[in-house]
Parts: sequence; structure tokens; C-alpha cells
Amino acid sequence: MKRLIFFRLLQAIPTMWVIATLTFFMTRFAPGGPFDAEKAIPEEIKIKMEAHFGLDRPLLEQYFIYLHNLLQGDLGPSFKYPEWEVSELIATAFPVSLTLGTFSFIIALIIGIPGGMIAALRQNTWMDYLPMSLSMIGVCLPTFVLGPLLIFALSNQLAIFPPLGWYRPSDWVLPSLTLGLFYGAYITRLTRAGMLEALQQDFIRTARAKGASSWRILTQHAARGGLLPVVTFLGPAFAGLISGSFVIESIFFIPGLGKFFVTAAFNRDYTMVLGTVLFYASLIITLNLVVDLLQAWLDPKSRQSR
Amino acid sequence: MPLTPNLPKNPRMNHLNIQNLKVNFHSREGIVQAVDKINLTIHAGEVIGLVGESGSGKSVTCSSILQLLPSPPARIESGKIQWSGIDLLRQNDQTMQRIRGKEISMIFQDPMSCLNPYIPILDQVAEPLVIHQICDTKLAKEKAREMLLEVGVQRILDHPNAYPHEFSGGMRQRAMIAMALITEPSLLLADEPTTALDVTVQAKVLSILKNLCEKLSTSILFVSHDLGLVAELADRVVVMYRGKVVEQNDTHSIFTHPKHPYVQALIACRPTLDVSEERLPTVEDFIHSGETRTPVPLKSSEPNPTSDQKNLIEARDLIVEFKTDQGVIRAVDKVSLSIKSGQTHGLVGESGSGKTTLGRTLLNLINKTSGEIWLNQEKVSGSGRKYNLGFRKSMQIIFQDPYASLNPRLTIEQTLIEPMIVHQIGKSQNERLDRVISLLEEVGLGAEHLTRYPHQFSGGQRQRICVARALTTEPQFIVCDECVSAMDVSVQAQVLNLLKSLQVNRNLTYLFISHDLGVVKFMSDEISVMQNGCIVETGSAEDIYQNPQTGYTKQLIDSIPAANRSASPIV
Amino acid sequence: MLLIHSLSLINKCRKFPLASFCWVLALGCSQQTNVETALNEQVLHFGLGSEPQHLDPHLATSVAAHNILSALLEGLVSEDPKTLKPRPGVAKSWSISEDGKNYIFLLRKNARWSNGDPVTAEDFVYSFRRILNPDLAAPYASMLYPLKNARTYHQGGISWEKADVGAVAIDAYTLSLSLENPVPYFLELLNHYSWFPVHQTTIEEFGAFEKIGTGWTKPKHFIGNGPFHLSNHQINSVIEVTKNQHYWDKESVRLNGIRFYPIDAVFTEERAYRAGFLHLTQSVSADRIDFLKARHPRELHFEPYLGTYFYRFNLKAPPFNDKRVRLAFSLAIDRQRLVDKVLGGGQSPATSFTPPGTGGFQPVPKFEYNRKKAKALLKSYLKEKGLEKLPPVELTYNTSEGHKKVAEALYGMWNEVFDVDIRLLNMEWKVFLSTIAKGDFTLARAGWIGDYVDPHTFLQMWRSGDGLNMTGWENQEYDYALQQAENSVSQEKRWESFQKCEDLLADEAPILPLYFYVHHTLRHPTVQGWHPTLLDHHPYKYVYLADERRP
Amino acid sequence: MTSNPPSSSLGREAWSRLRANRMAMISLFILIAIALISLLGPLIAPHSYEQQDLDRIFESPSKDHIFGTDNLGRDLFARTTYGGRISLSVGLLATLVSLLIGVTYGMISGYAGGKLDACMMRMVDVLYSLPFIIFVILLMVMFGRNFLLLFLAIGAVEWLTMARITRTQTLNLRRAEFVEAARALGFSDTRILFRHILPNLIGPIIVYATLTIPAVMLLEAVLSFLGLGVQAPMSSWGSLIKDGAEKMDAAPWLILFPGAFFCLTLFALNFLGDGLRDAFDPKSSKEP
Repeated sequence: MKRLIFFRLLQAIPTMWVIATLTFFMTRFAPGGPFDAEKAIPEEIKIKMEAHFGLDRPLLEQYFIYLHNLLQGDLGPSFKYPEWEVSELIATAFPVSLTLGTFSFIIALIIGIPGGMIAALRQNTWMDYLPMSLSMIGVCLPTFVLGPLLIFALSNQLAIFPPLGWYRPSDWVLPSLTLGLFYGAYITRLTRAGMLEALQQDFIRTARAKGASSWRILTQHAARGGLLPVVTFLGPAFAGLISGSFVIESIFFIPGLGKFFVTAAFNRDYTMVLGTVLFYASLIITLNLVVDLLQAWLDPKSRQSR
Repeated sequence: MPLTPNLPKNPRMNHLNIQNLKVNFHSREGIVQAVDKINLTIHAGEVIGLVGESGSGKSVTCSSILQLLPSPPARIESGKIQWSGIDLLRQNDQTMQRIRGKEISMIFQDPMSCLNPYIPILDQVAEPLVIHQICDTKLAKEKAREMLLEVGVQRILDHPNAYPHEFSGGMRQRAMIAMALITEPSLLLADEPTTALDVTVQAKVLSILKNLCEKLSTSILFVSHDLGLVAELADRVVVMYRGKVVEQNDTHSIFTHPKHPYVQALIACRPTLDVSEERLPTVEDFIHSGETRTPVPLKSSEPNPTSDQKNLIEARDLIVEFKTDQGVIRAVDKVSLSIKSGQTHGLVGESGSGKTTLGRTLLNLINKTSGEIWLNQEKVSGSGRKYNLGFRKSMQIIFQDPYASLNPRLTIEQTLIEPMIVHQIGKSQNERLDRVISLLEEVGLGAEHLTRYPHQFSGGQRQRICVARALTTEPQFIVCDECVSAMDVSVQAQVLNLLKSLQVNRNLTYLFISHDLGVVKFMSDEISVMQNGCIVETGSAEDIYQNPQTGYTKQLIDSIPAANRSASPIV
Repeated sequence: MLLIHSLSLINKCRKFPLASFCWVLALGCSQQTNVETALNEQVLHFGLGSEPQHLDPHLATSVAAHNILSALLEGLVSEDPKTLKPRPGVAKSWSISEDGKNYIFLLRKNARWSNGDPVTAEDFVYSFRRILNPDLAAPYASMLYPLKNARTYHQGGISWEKADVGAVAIDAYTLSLSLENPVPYFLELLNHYSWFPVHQTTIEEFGAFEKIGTGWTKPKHFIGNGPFHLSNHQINSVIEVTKNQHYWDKESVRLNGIRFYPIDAVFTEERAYRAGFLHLTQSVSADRIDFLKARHPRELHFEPYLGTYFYRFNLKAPPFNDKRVRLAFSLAIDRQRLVDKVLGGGQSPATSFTPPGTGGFQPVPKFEYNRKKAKALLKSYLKEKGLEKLPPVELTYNTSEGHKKVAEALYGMWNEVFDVDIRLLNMEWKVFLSTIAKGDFTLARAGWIGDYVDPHTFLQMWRSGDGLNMTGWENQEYDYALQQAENSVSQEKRWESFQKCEDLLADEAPILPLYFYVHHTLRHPTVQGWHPTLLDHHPYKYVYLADERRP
Repeated sequence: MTSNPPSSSLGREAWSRLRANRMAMISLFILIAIALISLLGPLIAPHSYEQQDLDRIFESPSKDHIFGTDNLGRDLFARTTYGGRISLSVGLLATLVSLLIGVTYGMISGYAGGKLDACMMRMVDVLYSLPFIIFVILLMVMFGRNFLLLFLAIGAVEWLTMARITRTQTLNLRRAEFVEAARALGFSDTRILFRHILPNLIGPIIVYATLTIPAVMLLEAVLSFLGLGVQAPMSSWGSLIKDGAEKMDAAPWLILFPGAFFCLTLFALNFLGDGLRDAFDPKSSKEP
């Protein structure tokens, strides 16, 4: 176990370096700069502004300065909002995305896992077709349609939840639901497939021969094996959820991380792009590792082989 | 060892009575009769052996008792299964749940796939007590520990939280027995419980099962394809063939006076240790079924002159090591081996002894750590295209599981023609097709099988296809890796006969790997015994059996069920 | 707090899922909207449209920044809430020399920074020096060019003392400003945030004064002199200002605070308004106007705005290097129909480049709609070039629903008149900017919002070689007329020269004016003291909240 | 237990199995119908997809405009069917591109194993993290506004997940005995990969592909925001749904019709995908 963690972290270092390098040069080669604006500023002022951020130096030198700062944990100030450090912006936005992501994740699990289990247990009955059709609709409905629909129904018509903002716990409901339903639809499908496979295993027959009830078979015997593929999906999904969603954040006016991902690219906010990308990459790497550990916990066989 | 029949202690109590049971399988291809109106009675305390080849309906009968048949496709068409005054076939799920595991328990064939890999052994063994609310979880675990010790799973003391994969096959099957008997059921259904085990382990497991059931006065329905094995245990034997009961008698009578030709065939077609035969009798010799045609007859049955032959294949100081987290494991330890052209070299040993690794290393399917391999006085080396088209052409392998070793998505024609295309055997597609058809005929199949997929064949037929595939490249040397181990005796006989006849016709050289000494002896000119990666004994087949030099070899011989050791009926 | 409370409640209700569900419902329902609570709190909820890049008045460039800075800072003069005419600000009075080039401001002694320091003439001189400092690279430094020698100093290589910029603190409360040329709109100009003062001690506490992004503008540090001070700033969430207790005129300030929400999605902001989350929003999509007119007739306001929506032709490449083609394209557009049917939000068709009435200037309508003439012009061009058909014309615009709609409508109009293959190309904003700046376009969308109420802010950009021109159009007559206007003191003379410029634009048509902007504002009826103004300036100290229906 | 009548190839056999699957056949029929409507709709519609009528904007469905009109008075029926052409071709082609890349990459990575596998998978991690918007902008700078670029850009993101799925499956399959048998027969790695492993991957590939198609269709709308792909006044389902979502309360038909086509297509694809998966599995013996 410790070896696994150690080697994965060791692999993470070159991975992060490649990501940082590629992103650095990609952003620099994209047309337009951070200081382009419609009311074009005079050339000499632009040069001075670039000098403020060290953009007047040769590109390679900038790159090494960036790497040097990065090694010291300094992501630099945002080009778009120079009063703020990139790390500061991420630090304020991430808790919001984390909360939203976690709630959506819980909702997705609450919907997806029982839904998929029931569908698998009652395969080819209406208890299978109904959740499966709903999940298909969930996959079809993009969040930018589902979000306004939920707002229309639960906020405008029934006035149960606030339509936007991120101030009180009741604000959390609609965005979490919108994201959660979408992911829940995916999880339902994965759970059903995984459980169907698990229910065909020989050891399920053993459990039946012992006199175990359907419920016991489902929860005690089939669940661990059946949920393994779901767990594999959950890692990247959770990383995606807690790193924010631009669409959800725009629809519900939430100060999360997703907005930075998109606007930083549009603003050519070089440091912010790099900061968010590296942050996301480290989330992915960490969560993939967590998934592997979780799988090892769920699957005793893989514990030994590593 | 004479068997004293266990007379029913109380014939009125808890006896199981199957009447007119008829089970059909409904699939897209149509309806298949799996069990056709059978009648069977098990008295309390009695051990019944249910024997038949795969597909004979023995397992289906066994599973229907507890309503464990997969439905669909299985459907019970008619019949009754009386148990304690109720008809088990008419009970709802709740009632069945109370009976399963408490009054009637069941053990399955493959202890690996039948134990839940995600739950510690101890918990699984304790589970029936918890399910049937016999005691609380803590006490149940305590009882489970005692039960495991009783069946000889000492490891549970050091590893109370061990998972199934941490146990060997034999230990897992012992755990299954403990799990089935922990509730002290009245009837135990054992569905091929030792088929997947090595002979040595099989003997131990069997004796544990016997002793424990006697102690608990549990009746057993023992299902197996191996008549010899059943003879060790059963008071009475029921033989099934194609869904019907063809013969039913006490064990002794079955062996001495088999009435039905199928039963006669079953008894005859086992390769035994004390008689050397050129060809094994098969079921077809007794019943003409028309399912399989007779292979091309032998050219000559003269034994090969062995002494003046050159070594076809030779291994020198072969070492194979695997790196694992626990460190380096040496699977093959300085093994030297040579096989003369046209001969069969048998390799016996328990699972884990390194015999499979050795076979695959000879074919370079596993990379050797050191040592040399020589084929036809030429050192085998290199890799890539040259190696693939050179040495691989002359060396082939037949695997244990004919189903897993055939690509399920390719037809037989595709499977057989492909190697010829790769090795540019045959000038045109038509010529290749002709070759394929003649190959199929050689192994006892026909041109009508060309367009079928592997799953449409029976196990024996599939293994014939594998043999045909190995022959497509016209090799000189074939490794037969446990290639009949998973087969019913009747099918096994057919395949063994086929291999023998091919050897003569094509002057093939075999390395025949098996854990079954009887089979190895039947096939081989020379035998090596392998233990822990080393060859502990080599000699002619007859010598090894008559005069084993090591204790390990003796142990191997002793583990074979008495009925299988000798061709003469046991008395 | 609320979370913990709710969790413990949910815990209690665990046995009764229905009860806890109802409780969550109740939690949702019991919340009063912002607009309802605001009546008592006197807090204005303001839809800002986007997150301002800077809150440093010398670096800011956006309307959003203006909306906040005008609450936080006050210049020498302030504005009348209805006419935007200068009113006393930090300066209680001023005098202007006869040639219109010298201004003396007398500062009020009770003007205070939000930490209690007095606002002095030195503060202003310091601020002007800071924004003009070439090292700060302030984007709006050129706003101060009317000051004598300001341009020389800003363009570098010369010290402040040597440059002798026309801003001198005669004493702590007397400020003298001298100009290069007479600027009739100078006092109005002073209300642009680039002229606002900054607090020297604060700025220098956080670093050298020409450094960008020192963090002095963060909530705990910001020292201003306006009616409000910055109390909270959460990026992408809220910017909150509360009443400044040191403000000299705090008695007139009736609002206790303003909350600015940088909601950048247009539809989200509209929804926020309709849910009572905002008092004000200017994010109204053209497609929604009919719907909103029906739903909120009293709250939807069309307010004039000093801006022109137009297209640039690229004169450096065919076919728009030929005047006839440009004119033909311009003549083929029915601007009235565009405004009525496509935009439908009270915009007016642009028949000139400068919006009529800018500072009192009424340009003669010159850009007209005449299909016949358009066809004839194009025909003569094609004949001369020996072409059957125009080569495909690319119309470049930056991605936005509104721009797309206009482009699609024009596509339809041109296709009705000519046989022409028009290709719409949308681009992401920064790509668009760099493409246009490189001159890599044939026809491109543009828009211009005036910085001050004078035709000059519009017409100056078409001077030959101006950085904003970007059409490749060069005309000496135009340059001369523009210079004439810049040097004249007399209103009449200036209007004459500006009209000359307008005439030249209409004849040569390097650009294609389409319509004049209008602000679509949704404003809650409880907002009082808010008046439509041309620059969209709304001095907050006159704004308050009251329910008209109640006495 | 019993044998099937002989059939010539996996493809033909798959077709006969598919024909027996009623749900899949209905889906196939629906898909063909949608494709036909998309192909013919713009031709038979009384209005062209780009023809504006500024006097008749936001009209609800009527006899003349059976799906209503949009914000420039254009016929929504013509726009929906025209959008179908684009979305269907983009959805299918781009998915195909991502499958080609993803499956090949995943198979190689899984089959090679060891260090190469680790390297290739870390490469996928890297590509997962790179900023997509910048990537697309750069693509456009380098290659201009090529329509083919659309497939490249979409393929570039969508293949990553496909590669992961394929790799996991290949890792399991490369240990299969029939692969070992193929190696023993002297087959080259390429032959083993494409002839022996690939056909056994069809199931998961088809299932994932049916999930990719909707994602691709919506991604197309995002890319057109960046200026890549469909240019106004052309329409696609993704852009119609996106526009319609914003006007849901005022003009519900704007999202209803394109949305219905979109959902119907996905449902049909899903069932067809399930059907295909079973059909390509010679072992499957599901009841008809």
C-alpha cells in the first residue's frame, strides 16, 4: 500500500511538470494577450504593462522563472485581477465548489446506486425500465436545460428554493440537484451493469444456497463486487464535480472554481490558467490514487497483488 | 477397502423423494430436455452417488432440489420433490430460504468462484448461523472457527481475517464443507465438490466430508462424473445419461454387474495404473450415439523404437523466476529435460509445482530467467518475426480449458485458417480450406462444423478443435498442458485416443502435463515427477508406478481412488 | 451557523422523513427576498454585469468599475443626478479664466478620507502624478492629456518637476489646473474615475506608487473619499459598500449600503431580478424585451446611452477598398427595420456616427436606406471590375447572442438586395481583438461608448492612423476638420467642424453605423432618485428606497 | 447444447440476431426516420432554414410553420431538420474518430503493459488536464477554420475516456488463453490486437459510444462558441437547444422540438447500442 502511494506520487512529479510545460507554452501561443481590450491601449503603455508582469523577457526565461516560483509553491498574481494571487483566488473558490460538488455527489449516489441496484435485481421488469428510462433522460438533458427547468418548477412556480446565489444552505439545493441528477443518471447505468455482472457470479448461488434473502444477497454479497466499476468512475467524476462547473456556476451565480477555468482561458490570464490546470491535475492524480486505494479496500485480491 | 453400507437409521424421517421430475431449458434455439422424468429417493443418513457425464442432467437435478436453477432459461415442467412432507417445488421464496442452508445445504464444484472473494472466510462460514438466527454473530464466528479447525483449516488460527484468495483450492473447499455443515443439516448436496482439486487434495477432502457427515448423520447426494470417486463414498449409485436415470444400484453391484451399456462404458474407459493399453475403450464402443465419428484409424500400432532416436527437444538448467512484492519466486528451478523424437514425456505434480510454467517456458510463452532450450540440435533464441515464423511453427500447445483458449468471436474456419495464412502454409485459400477440412476429419469433426462458433460445441469437441489448431502449423512438438483434466472420463478417453493416434500418424513428440498419474501413465513413454519447481524423479512410466523412488511419488499414487487404480472391480 | 442548526434539526427529524422534508420546504419559503428586506435596510442590490478588473481608479477600465468607484471616491466636482451638470464635489467652488485654459478649485475643508484624514489639493496633484507616471502604464492616462504638459510627462523620459504639468496645489485647499487647449467639457471630464483622488499613505503602505496589484484596494485597506466605503469584496460573488461616516455630505446619503453582484450571465441576471434578488439590472437580452414588456411594464426602462453600434470595413483589401461597395452595403440596410424588428428595444437607427444630442451636437442624418442606389453602385463596381458576382464577404463578430442576431439579420437584408455570398465568422473575444488589430478581416462588428459627453469622444478615433481606427481609412480633410474642432473655443465653430467630419464619414463610409445604444434597465419601483442619464452615471447619494404605494 | 444452423460471418450473424431484437429494430427504424427527415426536411419544408421574416418572429406552431418560428422569424422545422443533418453527422463521425484513436491507444497501452502502459496512461492524465479552450483556439490558429478540425478537436477530448475503458478491458483479455494460444501459433502482436482482442471489445465500445454521441453533439455547440464548427445562420441541435433553453418560458417550442429530436435519437441509439452489443456476442442467447 505504501509502495503504491510512493510510486504514484513519484510518477506525479513528471506528469505535473509535463502539464505545466505544455500549458505554459499553449497559453503563450494562443492569439491575444491578457491586456488586449476593445479600447486598444497605446503600444507604449502595453509594453510597460507587460514589463510589470515580466512578459517582456524572453519566453524561455519566463518559463524558467515560472517553474522556479512554482517549485516554491508560488503561482503568481492573476493577470486579470492583479490584486489577487492565483492561490488566493483558488483558495476562496475551491471551498464553494467542494461543497457544491460534495452535495451533488451525495445526491448522485443516493439516486444512482439504489436505482441501479433495483434495476439490476428486477431486470426486464418495469422496475428496471423506469429507472433506466429516467436515467437515459438524465443523460440526454444537458445541465443548461435541466438547471433552468428546475428553477422554473421549484423556484418560480412553487417558490420552494431560491433561484440563485450561494449564501444560505437552501441555496445549495437546486444547483446540487442539477449536477447530481446528471451524474446520478450515469451512476445508475454503471451500477446496473456492475450489479448484473455480480449477480451472475457463482458465489451468489452459494449465498442463495445458504438461505440468504434477496436483500442480504444484494447488500452483503453482490454490492462490493458490483460497485467496483462504479468506484472507478467515481474518482474522475468527483474530481470533475469539486473542480466546479462553469455552466452551473453561471446559471446559479455561484462563486466557484469552474468559472475561473473558463474565464481565465478567455482572458488569457496566463497564471490563472496554469494555476487552475495544475490544481485540477493534482486533484485528478490524488483522486485516482484514492480510487485505487478504495478499490484495494473493496477488492481484497488487488490488495495482495500490489 | 471394503465399504460397509450405512443402513438408514430411520427411513421415515427426512427422506427426500424426487418423483417424475422434468426440467426443460428454453432458449432461442429451442427447448432442451435437461432432466426427463426421473425418480430418486434419499433416505436419512444415506450417501447417494449421482454419476453422469456433463450434460446428463445430474447437476440440474441437484439444483432443482433447492430451487436454485437459473430461471429463465430453466423451467420445471412437472414432478414433485417431497421433503418432510412438503413439496419443495411448490414452496415460495420465504419458505425455501428457511430450508436452504439449514435443512439442506449445498457444496459446489469450484471453491474459488463459489466463495465470495470480498468477504473473509470466517464470516462466510459463520453466515448460515446468522441468516437462520441460530446464534448471534459473535458466537457464530466462534463456532465457525471450531468448524474450520475440524475440517483441517489450521490457517484460520493465524489469519482470522483471511480472504478466499489467500487460501489454496483444497483449503477453500474444506471451508465450503464447513460452511455447508455448520448448521448440521439433514441433507448435503455436493455437486462435483472435488473435481477441481489435485488428486492428493481430493483424497483428503473426501475423507473429511465422509467423516463429518457420519458424525452429524447427514445424508449426502454426491454428484460426480467420476465413478471411481463415487465408489469411495456412496452406499448407492445412480447413473444418469441424457436426462434419464439409466441404472440404480448399490455401489458394489454397479461395479461388478453393470447392466446398462453406458455404465459398462464408464467403468471401462478410465485409464488405470495397473493395465497398459494402446487405446482406451470409449462410450461409443458401447453405445453408438452418432454424435462423434471415429477418427482416422491408426496406421500402425507398433510402438516406436525409442533407443536410437535423437533428442527433439532439450532443456538445460532452466530457471524461471517471477518478481512479486514478496520478493523473487523461483517457479522452475534448474530443470533439465530431454524428449526423444516421436515420444511422449509425462510431467506430473500438484498444482503449483511448476509444471505448467515449465511447459510454457519451453514455448517461450514465459520468458526464462536463464538456461538453454534446444530444438533439433538448434539453440532456440531470438524473438519477433523471425522467431514467430520459425520456432513457433514447430512447437505448439494445447491448453487445459478448450473454451478459454478459443476466441469466442471467430468461427472454426477462421480459427483454423489463420495460422496457415500467417505461416504461408498452402498456396491458395482453397488449398488451405481443404487442409482445414482434412484436419477436422482427422480429429473426428467434419466440414459442417466450419462456420460454427466455439460455444456451439461440447467440451470434448472444443478440445478436438484445439488439437486441430495446434496441428495447422504442422509442428513436431506439442505441449499438452492438462489438456484432459477438466473432462469427463468418457470424453477424456476419446481425446486421449485421438492424441495417441495422431502421434503415430504424424510422428509427434509430446510433453504431457497432468496431475492425474493414471492419464500420464497411459500416454507416456517416460515420466518426470515435479515438486516445488524441481524434477524429483524421472523414469519409464512402468518403473515410476511399480517402483516409486520418492515419498512424494508414492503419495501421488496413493491418493488415486482405489477404483481408479486398478481395472478390476473392487470387492 | 444555519447549516449546523439545520443539520441538528434534520438529525432530530431523521425518524420522520416527511417532517424534515416539510422543514426544508419551510426554510425555503420563509426567506424574504432581497428587495423586500432592502426597504428597511436601505441597501441597494445592484446587478453589476461583470467582475471589475481593478478597483484602483488609475487602472480601471470598465463600466463595472465606474459603478463601484463612483460610490467609493469623489472628484473635484460631482454631478447633478438628472442632467449630469457639474455640482460642487470636493471642490466647493471654482473659477475659470477667460480663455478657458485655467481653472482654480477651492476645496472644502470638511472633505475627509474614510479614515478621517482631510482631502487636500496635494492629494489631487499626487493622484494626477500617479496616473500620468509612465511606469504605472495606466490605460486611461490619456484622459488627463487636456492638462498642460501632461502628454509630455506621460510619454516619458522627463521628471514631474521638469515637465511642469499644469496641476499645482497652491495651498492645502486651493488647486490650480491649467490646460493645453480650452476644453468646453472639462468639468464633466472630471467625473471620470481617472481624475479621482487616491489616498497617498495607503498606496505607499503597500508598495511603490507605480506598482500594479499591490492589494491596497482590498476591503480592509481601501481608503476612499466617496459617500461609501468598501466593506466586503468576494470575487465573483459580491462587492459590498456601506455608508462612509467621514463623508462630508453624509446627511444627504440615504442608502446604508450597496451590494454589487457581478453576475456575468445575462439570463441569470435577469432571473435574479425577477426573483427579487436585485433592484437593478441592465442585462436584458434583445430577445427578451417583448416578454419583459408584457410581464413587467412598469419596471422595464429604455434609457438613452452614449454609444454607437457599427461595423468596420477593411479598406486595405477588395472589395471594400472601393467606396461604391461600402456605400452599397450601407445603403442596403434598413436601419429602421433592424431597430424595430430585430432589436425592438427602443434603440434608434444610426444615421450618423455621433449620437444626436451629444453635448448638444445634432448631426445631420446622412446614412440612409436606398436599395435602388445600392444596387446601382454595386452594379457599376462589378461592371468595372468585370465580375459576375462579389467574392464571398466575411463578416467577423465576437461570439454573443446579440451580435449574432444582428449579423444574421444583416445577412438576410444583404441577401435580399444583392446576390452576395456572406459568411458569418464568430470568434472568441481575444482572438477577435487580435484579428481586428491585425487587419485580418473584411467586415467586422464594433461598438463605441463615449467617455464624456462631447462629439470629440466619438469622432477622434477616425483620425488617420489612430489606434482605434483600424479600418485603414486615411483622410487629410478629416484630420484637418478634427483639429479645427479641437482648437476652437466657440461652440458653433466646433459643431461646424464636427459636422464636416460626419459628412466625410458618410461620403466615404469607412464604417457602417447601425444603431445607437439604449440601456435596457429593469428597475424595481422602490428605487427612487434614479434618473436616466446619457453616460449612465447615477450619483448614489441621491438614491434611496421607498415604496411609492405606501405613504 | 444444440447447434445453430451454419452462418457465414460474425457480421451476418449479428444482423440476424439484431433483427430478432424488437426494441433494437424499432430504434433502428426511428433512427432511419430521423435521418431521412433531416435529409429531406430542409428540401420539403416550405421555408429555408435561413429565410427570415422579421414580421413573424416568435410565432408559436401553426399551419404555416409547424414548429413555430425563432427570433428572426425563421422556420423552426427547417432549422431543426437542417440541424439534424449537422448534429447527426458530427455526432457519428466525431464519435468514430474518438473511437478510432481511443480504442487503438487503449489497446496498445493495455496489451503492452508495464512501463509503456504507465507512460501512455500518464500521457492521458496530462491530456485530461490541459485547458481545452486554449487547445481549440490554438488548433484554429494553426489550421484555420477547417470543418475537419471540428472532428479533431472533439476526437481529442472524447478519446481519452475511451482509451481508459479499452485499456482496462485489454489488460484482462491479454491474459486470456486464446491470446496465449495465438502467441503460441506465432501470430504477430498487431494481428493478435486487431483480430483477436478487438472483436472481444465490441460490447463495452458500443455502450460507451452511445454515451459519447450526445456529449459530442452538445460539445459541438460549445465549439461553435469558440468559432469552430457550425457558423450562423446554419443550425445544429446543440445550438438550437442552447438558444431555446434561454427562452424556455417565453417560447417553449424553441426547445421542445429540437430537444425532442435530440432525446428521441439518443433513446434510439441507446437501445440500438444494447441490441448491437448482444448481436455481436455469439454466445448471447437472450430471448427474442
